[in-house]
Amino acid sequence: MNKTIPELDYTPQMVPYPEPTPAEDKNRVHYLNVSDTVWSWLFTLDHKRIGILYLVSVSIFFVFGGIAAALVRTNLLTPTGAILELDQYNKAFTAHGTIMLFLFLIPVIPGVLGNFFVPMMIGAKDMAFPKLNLLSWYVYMAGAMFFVWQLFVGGLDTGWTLYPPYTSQYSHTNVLYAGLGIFITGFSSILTAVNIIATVHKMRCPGMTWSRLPLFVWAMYATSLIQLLGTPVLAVTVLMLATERLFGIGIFDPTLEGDPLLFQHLFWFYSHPAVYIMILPGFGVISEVIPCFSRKNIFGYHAIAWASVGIAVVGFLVWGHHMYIAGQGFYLGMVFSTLTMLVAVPSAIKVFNWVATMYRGSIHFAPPMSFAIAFLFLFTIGGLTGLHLGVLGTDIHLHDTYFVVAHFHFVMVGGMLVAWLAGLHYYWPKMTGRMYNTFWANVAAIVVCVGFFLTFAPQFILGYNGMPRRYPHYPEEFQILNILSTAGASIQAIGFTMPAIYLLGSLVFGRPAGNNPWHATGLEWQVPSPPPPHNFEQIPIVYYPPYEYSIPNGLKHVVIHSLNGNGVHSSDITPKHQEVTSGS
Amino acid sequence: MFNDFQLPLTPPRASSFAYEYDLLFWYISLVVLLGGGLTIATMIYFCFRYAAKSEPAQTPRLLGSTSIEVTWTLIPFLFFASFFVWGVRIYSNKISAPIDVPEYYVVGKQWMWKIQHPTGQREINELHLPLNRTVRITGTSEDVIHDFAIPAFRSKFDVVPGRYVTTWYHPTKVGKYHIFCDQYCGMGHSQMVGTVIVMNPSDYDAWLQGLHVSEEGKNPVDGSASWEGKKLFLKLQCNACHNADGVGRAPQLAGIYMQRRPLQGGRDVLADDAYLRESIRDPMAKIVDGWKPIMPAYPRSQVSEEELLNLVAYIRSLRNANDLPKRYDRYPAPVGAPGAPTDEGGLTRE
Amino acid sequence: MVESPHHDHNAHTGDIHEVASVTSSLTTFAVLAMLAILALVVGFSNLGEIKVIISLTVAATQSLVLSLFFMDLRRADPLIWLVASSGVFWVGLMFLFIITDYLTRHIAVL
Amino acid sequence: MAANVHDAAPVAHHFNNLQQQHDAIRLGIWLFLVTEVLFFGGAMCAYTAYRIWFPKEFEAGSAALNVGIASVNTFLLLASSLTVTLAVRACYDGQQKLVQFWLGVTIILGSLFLALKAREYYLDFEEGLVPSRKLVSPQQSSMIGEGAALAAPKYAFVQSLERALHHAGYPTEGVDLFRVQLFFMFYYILTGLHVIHMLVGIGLLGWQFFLAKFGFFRYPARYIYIEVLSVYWHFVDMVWIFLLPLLYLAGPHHFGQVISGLQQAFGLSQ
Repeated sequence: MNKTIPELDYTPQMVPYPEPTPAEDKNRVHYLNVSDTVWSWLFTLDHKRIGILYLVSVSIFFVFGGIAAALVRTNLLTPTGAILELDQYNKAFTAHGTIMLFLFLIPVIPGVLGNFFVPMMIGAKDMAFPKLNLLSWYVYMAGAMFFVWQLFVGGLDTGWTLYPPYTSQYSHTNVLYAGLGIFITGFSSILTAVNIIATVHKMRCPGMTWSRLPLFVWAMYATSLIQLLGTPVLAVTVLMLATERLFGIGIFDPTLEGDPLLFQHLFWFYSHPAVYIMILPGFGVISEVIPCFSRKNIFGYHAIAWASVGIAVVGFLVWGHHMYIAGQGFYLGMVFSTLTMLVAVPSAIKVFNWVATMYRGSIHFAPPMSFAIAFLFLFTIGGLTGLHLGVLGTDIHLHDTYFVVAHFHFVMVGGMLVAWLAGLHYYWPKMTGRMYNTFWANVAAIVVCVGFFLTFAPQFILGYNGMPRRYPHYPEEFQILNILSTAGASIQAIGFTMPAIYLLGSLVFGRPAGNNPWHATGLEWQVPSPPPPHNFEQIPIVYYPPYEYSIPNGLKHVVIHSLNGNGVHSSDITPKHQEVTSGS
Repeated sequence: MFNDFQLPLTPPRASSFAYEYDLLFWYISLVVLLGGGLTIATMIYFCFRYAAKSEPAQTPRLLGSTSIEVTWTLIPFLFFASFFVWGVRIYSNKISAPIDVPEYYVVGKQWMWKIQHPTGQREINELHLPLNRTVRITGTSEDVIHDFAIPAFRSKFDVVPGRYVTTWYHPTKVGKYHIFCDQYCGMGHSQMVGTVIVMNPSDYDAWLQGLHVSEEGKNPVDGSASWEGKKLFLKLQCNACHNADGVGRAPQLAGIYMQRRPLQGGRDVLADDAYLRESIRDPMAKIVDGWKPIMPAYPRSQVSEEELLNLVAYIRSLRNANDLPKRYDRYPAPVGAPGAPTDEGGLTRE
Repeated sequence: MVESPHHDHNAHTGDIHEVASVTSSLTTFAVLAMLAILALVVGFSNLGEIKVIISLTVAATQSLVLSLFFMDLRRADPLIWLVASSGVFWVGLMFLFIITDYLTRHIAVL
Repeated sequence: MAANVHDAAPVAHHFNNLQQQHDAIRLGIWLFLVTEVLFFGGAMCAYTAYRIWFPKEFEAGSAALNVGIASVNTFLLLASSLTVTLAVRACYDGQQKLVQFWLGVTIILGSLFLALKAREYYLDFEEGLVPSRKLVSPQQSSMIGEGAALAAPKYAFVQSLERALHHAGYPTEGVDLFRVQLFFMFYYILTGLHVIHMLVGIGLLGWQFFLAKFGFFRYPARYIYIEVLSVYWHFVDMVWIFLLPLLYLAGPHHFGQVISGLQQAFGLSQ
């Protein structure tokens, strides 16, 4: 396949920012030490600081969700519930569900890495609407306060899916607080989406064409499309549910011949694309990490880019597979089943392309790469078990059993969370300028992967045996597998606390990481480690596709050249355009 | 061969649908294990084969090739399409319940299953079924959405309040199997469990008569649904208009079940369960041609879901006009009550 | 209406963004008012079943006119066209799937 | 802030030139409008689903609404769209006073719309057309006919709806009056959301009216902010354009009702 891309003459015309000497680095102004008053942090307009604000708040809520998960798992040690009463268990798993989804999985990568790195990757000085970006963090925190508040005033026992008529007439827990929390956090994700789309469209630096965009930016763009088009429908659905609950009479009310299934339709119209909101940023991070540590160009750049957008679009047409046995018509069930089979294909393409990228590469097992390998292993299992639930026939038995729980944890935790850890370990040196202990990071990756597999693999068997979801008491014969799963959960808990220790430790003891510790391409690695307040002194010009790792003497330089010619070197560079036939 | 092959840690296969289901389930699992295993194996092989040597190796600049992309798009999709086709066949087989088989009613109520046999026996959280006889299950719910799930039969259906859902079983193995509620319904969600007891037909018939004591103290109660329905028909004075005398104020309900009823405004409708239920709950919705809309509605506060099932069963059991009670039949007053039933009315004369 | 006086553009680069003239806005308003009257007239007539379809098409044309002329979609760059039409397309998707369920739910079996 | 409003740098530090900044803002508002389209679209999809199932109940519900106020409101909102476009045009022509004038007129028209809407809500509340499960105690309801079996308990809503439909001359047999409350749930949710969006719009108009007093909207530097608000205002008008046929014109109406509706609104009716 002949593609005319500029043949790159790698003779070094331009040395990027000189590696700062330690003395010089000490008093260099960067975004962290430009001012350290609380006011400057809470009212910052710098996209990097907002990313750090998100990182702190998202990690706190991850701990909240983790505690709820620990409660659930320890309660399931014995068939009659080890520590919790029936309703306490319901509140625990609902807290785990809502907090993990709305406060951690949806905002984590768009909020932290998206805010921090999308502008830097496309050579912009900041997001398109900085004030809107700060507002999105405050709106997120306001929504999160409602979630935390309802935890302390009695919790919510409806599950994160809030199905009426139970939520509208029979539940006595604070559905309204949780509904308001969902409404407001949804608004925050809309604001982030508007910001990212406007930035990617309008603020790319010269030369950054769409086919030279890093794949992380493609994934963030696709995620923002889903957030933009899906979240409002959840907002109006939660609003209708709240009116029904407030006035005691309403739209989804069977006594009025209303149809509870209508709520499920409108709810899943957002909530299935929401699971793609959660996983696509993970794909973006993996598409950055694997080429860097296999020292090789990404395989099938356009395939991966268009697969992201494909998932975003087709992701909106498949929500009916949550309702095959809920009373949805058979005809529509068939339509949704076909489209679910279609949407499974782009994810498969991505995984194949990542594995193909590793072919004949030179793979360094740095921590981000070990997390990425754990991601490939776990996400492949998670993605493929989704087929059992997408097919009409097999969903009859498996719906609402632990098979579903195992499937979405394999994809959410094995996929998204492991990809988030990969991203965190990949960009930590750039965000903080400190290098963490790579040995312990690799150990953490192994512990997380093993602990996770031990927790959720037995749940596939439990699910096939028909153990239903959300059961505090279960028949005795399922006890052994549940004990195994709880054991895995405790290993996983250790695995997740390890990064907290050595990453925070690196802030104090870590050695300076320098501009480009992983020798990666991409504009974000061409600036000093804690990046200067305005990212680039001059707006860079991009000449090369994003992942140029396969070049003769190991990549040291991507050309930085200023617009008005007074960059580090003034020579004018025009890459020679030659016909290149890409190897098969 | 496949029928009695039972892997460890897998649920028992106790119905004909379970065998079909397991064929598809293991076909998908096989393809998934092969495909996923292959991908993961190649990845692990690459990790070892291409681990970085000390000096930075020269890696080939492979940007991708559409021919490979097309192949690993089509192959997965073809497999997925085969899953879809087989899945549709099984699903359509599962939801098409045969008509002329004994019908069991299941009513989900917050945190218990109320089950009623065609011959009237009622059970809570237990279902006795005869071996190798196809049965039809119609379910509804009184409050929130529940889900009647029997893993051993690989079957499950959501019972939504305000609507009937029907499916069928064909038990093939004697034994006790779990019933679960698979749709979250509140605090007692995990207490809504029960057992399906599949018995030999002879034991089952004995059990119906109350002779076969499967456990101590378990006897059939009350008469059949239609008998209950007739008592209610009288209590609510339905026979004031629908009666054998044919006084002309309301249609005689005999033999209307599964007939096409002409409605005002030209359309006609099949008088199935849903139509009967709707005409009782909300008679204004569909008015039969030639009759005045004077029938009052009987909302849930007056006629519970269960009583409604009995009324519908009674209407279905009417074959000819004189099955209907007379114009002045009264609900039999309890024994010894003042004004004992007059000689020409009351059930006792039957 | 007198032609607008010379604008005090400062010598900034190319924000040459013309805006609809007063006369064209008045004509757009007149068209919209006529369509509104048409919608009301159709609403008050007793055409029965198709009344819904007609009044919705009138509403659709009104919103088209409003977005093309008042919201200046006419002169907006193709990206804005894409954004606007994708919004409408996605609502169409939602309607298509949800309403199909309400039309085909009773076709029990193949 | 007001003092040096003229010389504040129009181009933010992270944009290269004014064109890029304005294009980004225009793209931002249109992206926000997409979320609003889907927001109202979700509610209207639920409305359509139920209208397909219960067409007669929805027509009965619509027949009980005051169509007079609705038609006047439609023209008020169309006029306010015109005036906000004229405000944009005035800003383009650089006449600051005219900008302020047209913004003022738009605010007045919007407030008139809200006043009429509030009046309509008051009338509905007075007539008891609010969905509720309140039961009317037996003595209040008319004597139950002889011989008819135990009649269903009378709901307050059903009673007031019968009165309203009788007044509107709409035949009520063959319609489950209790289920018409579904229509009224949608009526209150859709128009309520629209009113909230109107309030936000009028608030922003008021803020820009205040800014226009200081000649804030110099063309081309700050022209974009008034154009962005006009686009939002037109969207709110577009939502009403769809609400009119869905809610008010669903049921059979005749022109006389417009007059009687308006008389009732202004308290002239008997």
